[in-house]
Amino acid sequence: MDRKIALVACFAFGVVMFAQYFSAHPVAHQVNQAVLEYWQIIFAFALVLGVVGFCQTNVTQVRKGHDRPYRMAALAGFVAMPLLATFWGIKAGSPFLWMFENVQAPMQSTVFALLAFFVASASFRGFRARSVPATILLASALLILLSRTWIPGSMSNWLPDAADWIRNNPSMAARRAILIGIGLGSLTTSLRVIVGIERTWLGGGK
Amino acid sequence: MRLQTRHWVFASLFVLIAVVMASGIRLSVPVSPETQRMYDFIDSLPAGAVVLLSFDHEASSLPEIQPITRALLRHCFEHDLRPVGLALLAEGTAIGYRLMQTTAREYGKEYGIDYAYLGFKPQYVAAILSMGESISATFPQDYLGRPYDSLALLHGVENYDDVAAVLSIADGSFTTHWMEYGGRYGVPVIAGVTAAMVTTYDPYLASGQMQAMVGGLRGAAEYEKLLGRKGGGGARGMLAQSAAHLYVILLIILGNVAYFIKRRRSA
Amino acid sequence: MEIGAVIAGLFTLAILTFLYRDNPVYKMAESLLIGVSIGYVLVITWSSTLVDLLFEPLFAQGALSLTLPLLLGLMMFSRFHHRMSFLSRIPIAVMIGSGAGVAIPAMLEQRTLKQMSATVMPLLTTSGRPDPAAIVILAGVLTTLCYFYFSREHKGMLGVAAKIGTYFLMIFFGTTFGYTVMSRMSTFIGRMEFLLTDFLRLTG
Amino acid sequence: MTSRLLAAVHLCHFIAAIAATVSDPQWFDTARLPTLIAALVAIVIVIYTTYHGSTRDKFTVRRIAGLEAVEEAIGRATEMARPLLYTPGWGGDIQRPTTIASMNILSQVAAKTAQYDCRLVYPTHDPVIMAVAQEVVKSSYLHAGYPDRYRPDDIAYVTSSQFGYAAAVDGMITRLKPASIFLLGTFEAESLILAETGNSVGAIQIAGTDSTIQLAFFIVACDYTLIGEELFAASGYLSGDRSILASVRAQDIMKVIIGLFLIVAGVLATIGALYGMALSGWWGF
Repeated sequence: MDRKIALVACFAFGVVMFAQYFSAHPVAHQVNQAVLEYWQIIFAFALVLGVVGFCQTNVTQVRKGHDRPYRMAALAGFVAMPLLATFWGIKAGSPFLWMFENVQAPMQSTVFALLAFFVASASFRGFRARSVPATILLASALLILLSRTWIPGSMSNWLPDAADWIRNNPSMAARRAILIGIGLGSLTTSLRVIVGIERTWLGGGK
Repeated sequence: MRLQTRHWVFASLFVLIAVVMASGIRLSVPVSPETQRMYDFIDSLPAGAVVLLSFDHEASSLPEIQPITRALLRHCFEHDLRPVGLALLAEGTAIGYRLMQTTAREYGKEYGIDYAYLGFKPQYVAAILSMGESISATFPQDYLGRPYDSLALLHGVENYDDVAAVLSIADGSFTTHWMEYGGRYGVPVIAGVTAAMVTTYDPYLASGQMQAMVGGLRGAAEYEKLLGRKGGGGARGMLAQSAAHLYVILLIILGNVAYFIKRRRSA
Repeated sequence: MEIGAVIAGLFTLAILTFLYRDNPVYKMAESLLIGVSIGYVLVITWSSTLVDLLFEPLFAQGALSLTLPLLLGLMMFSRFHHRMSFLSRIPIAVMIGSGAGVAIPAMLEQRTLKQMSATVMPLLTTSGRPDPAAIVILAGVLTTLCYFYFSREHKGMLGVAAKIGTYFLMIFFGTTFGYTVMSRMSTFIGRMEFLLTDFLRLTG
Repeated sequence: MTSRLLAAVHLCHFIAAIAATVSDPQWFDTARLPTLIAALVAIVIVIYTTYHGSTRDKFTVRRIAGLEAVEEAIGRATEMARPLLYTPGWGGDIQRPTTIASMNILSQVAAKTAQYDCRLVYPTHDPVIMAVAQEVVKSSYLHAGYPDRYRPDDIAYVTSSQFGYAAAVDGMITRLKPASIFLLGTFEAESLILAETGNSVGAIQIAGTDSTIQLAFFIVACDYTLIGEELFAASGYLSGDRSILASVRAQDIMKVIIGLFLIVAGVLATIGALYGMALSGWWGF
């Protein structure tokens, strides 16, 4: 029974949102706006769910003595932010934003910067001219890199042109076909979801 | 732990970049047609037009995003456009506000009259679609907590019809959402993106779904050149960038040499 | 030196130690990052969604229509109770169903139709000469679509076309890789600039 | 059978709703007509392949390399007594069709890990995805006959921040040393961090995404990669579910139509340009 209610809700909201796309009527727009707000609100409640799970896991681990200092650091960071926000607000210049700018942001930037190293190791390890396709992959990557490298002299004129041509023609064609394919895959998946053929998300069961 | 090949790969990259950057040499770059197209597009907008500036990135890509945004904002202010900022990713919020504030100060622009900042809205698809219906309903208040209607430049700005363009500053695929979901309202989309995202957006640029794009540190350096400015973040990193490219090329070649030697030995 | 820059610098270095191996310093930084970032998202979502979109209009302005999303949201909490947890399927159904409804026309129009029409170009120039770019694009799109044809094994004509499609895909992956290397290096260079200029004050 | 009938009734309602919208000129935005027609054509094709008996039953999917490795990856984790890590990436939310496709594959993988008693770890950045994944995995374990092997704590929300998530999953990979890693869903820049770290612990990695630029990294760094649409076909391939296979078939039919469209329009555009005839324009959407 509960599955049926969920399936009906899924179907009804699916049809409404599909139909409103094709309408310019103010009511359609209002419906659209309302449903989109529902998403945001439901997400916010779900976030509480996720956060409670996070706290439970960490508190349990602290009690058991697993990785205690690390678990406590995670909990401390988590508790600090809402506290700072409650007492001093979240506008420019607040301690909350200071934490964001000097603790969270630099660490995230650095995790991101790790990518440079991983790009280097992946280039060393993964780019082998094993087969024709692999060689094509390698050649086009090398061409693009060279074309965007500062090289004095005549090379610097035709290389970027060749690279741009590759990028704007064969490369773009492949991406276009990937996009078309993904569009079709998304379309049929969504359709199956709306009419209730696809119900894995409900926890399986036919 | 024994040092592995990848540790050497990592260490060499670190040393190389540190040395090149410490040398302090700056390179000048030729302007690509793409960057020129963005410059011309912004130049073609009438003075006073409102441009929505969406900070669709996280704090992590700041090194690349900041020079691009600075250059584009400078052009907007020089040209008397009125940028209105917002963020679709929570982390872009504070960064966007600070970038707009500091750049506006350079030109003596005033908050609420020459520029404004609406703040962050989660659930990006919802936010984009919802602004197509009503921006004031989506953002009843600006970032600083003032009512939408109290800001002079937002008077008469109801939805995308009253906006000259959406400039999406992105380090990921968020600009796609602007085109895919904002596209239905017919608002022109332009973008400042990290170099990694350039090929992703090429088809959109070619199909006209996106009007113009500036990509990467290199794009920023070119834009700075068009604005006649020196010493922005763009030009500074160009030599290090080239060195890094040559390093990766070298790694690919070395990797292949090692591979073929090994294959010959085993054969 | 500004305290913020020192702290930011130390955390930057702590994360970089991961390149050598997993270690207590990285683990500590990682844990703190996870905690702080959850706290940040929670605060921002609270203020920009729950307060702005729900509590303010519902309780302060009496927008009763918002009781429905409030109920839907509260249903998510039924997951805390084993026997009531089926209720959480309803808000999830609303999100998945409406998401699918939005996705069908949006994906179809923007990903498929727009990309199709952009591919249609005259294959010859006005002087009657073949236009290499237009031909390459058409051939690329068609052969790559052949690669994505699942109903038949890739043999015979289809096999040849799909193989050419693979080559186009590889060109795309190579190009993308090249551009992404640029981007990733820029990020690292930016981080180095911070370390050298703001943290260590070696360059100016 | 009942569910199929019910689905058919749903479909009829769906089409009736569309017809009602279109019939009222006030309500219909004519600029959207081409998209509506295309959507209707697509819907009809899906209905045909789903409900037309012989089309449905005869159809098989071509070999997809990455998918043949799924069983091997799970077996390897079991043999080595190490966990299996599955993540849908940072880029998606539950409304995204890719996430749904990934859930489908997750349910297949979970059924096998339940059977082999192999630990399945699923970190995610989205609390709604977490809730759905818990349902999916729980029911897979239940259907496989091992409800007691299900560990809800392993299907966890880590954080919504992109690189917070990347750091957390990286930490998990280095500490748990999973034998196999599945990266299936929508990924952004975190893709290579995860794939390279996975490689450094010697995991066998199966990736698949609709994020085109991340594909380049997965191709270079992972053992098997599902490219774009292959991810959508994968769930049908793994489960052998007729209804999913039918929609894969529908996608193929649409691809043939698109191919023909491109060729015909291309020829007409060429003739139009050469002889200055007004043949062009009708293909602009």
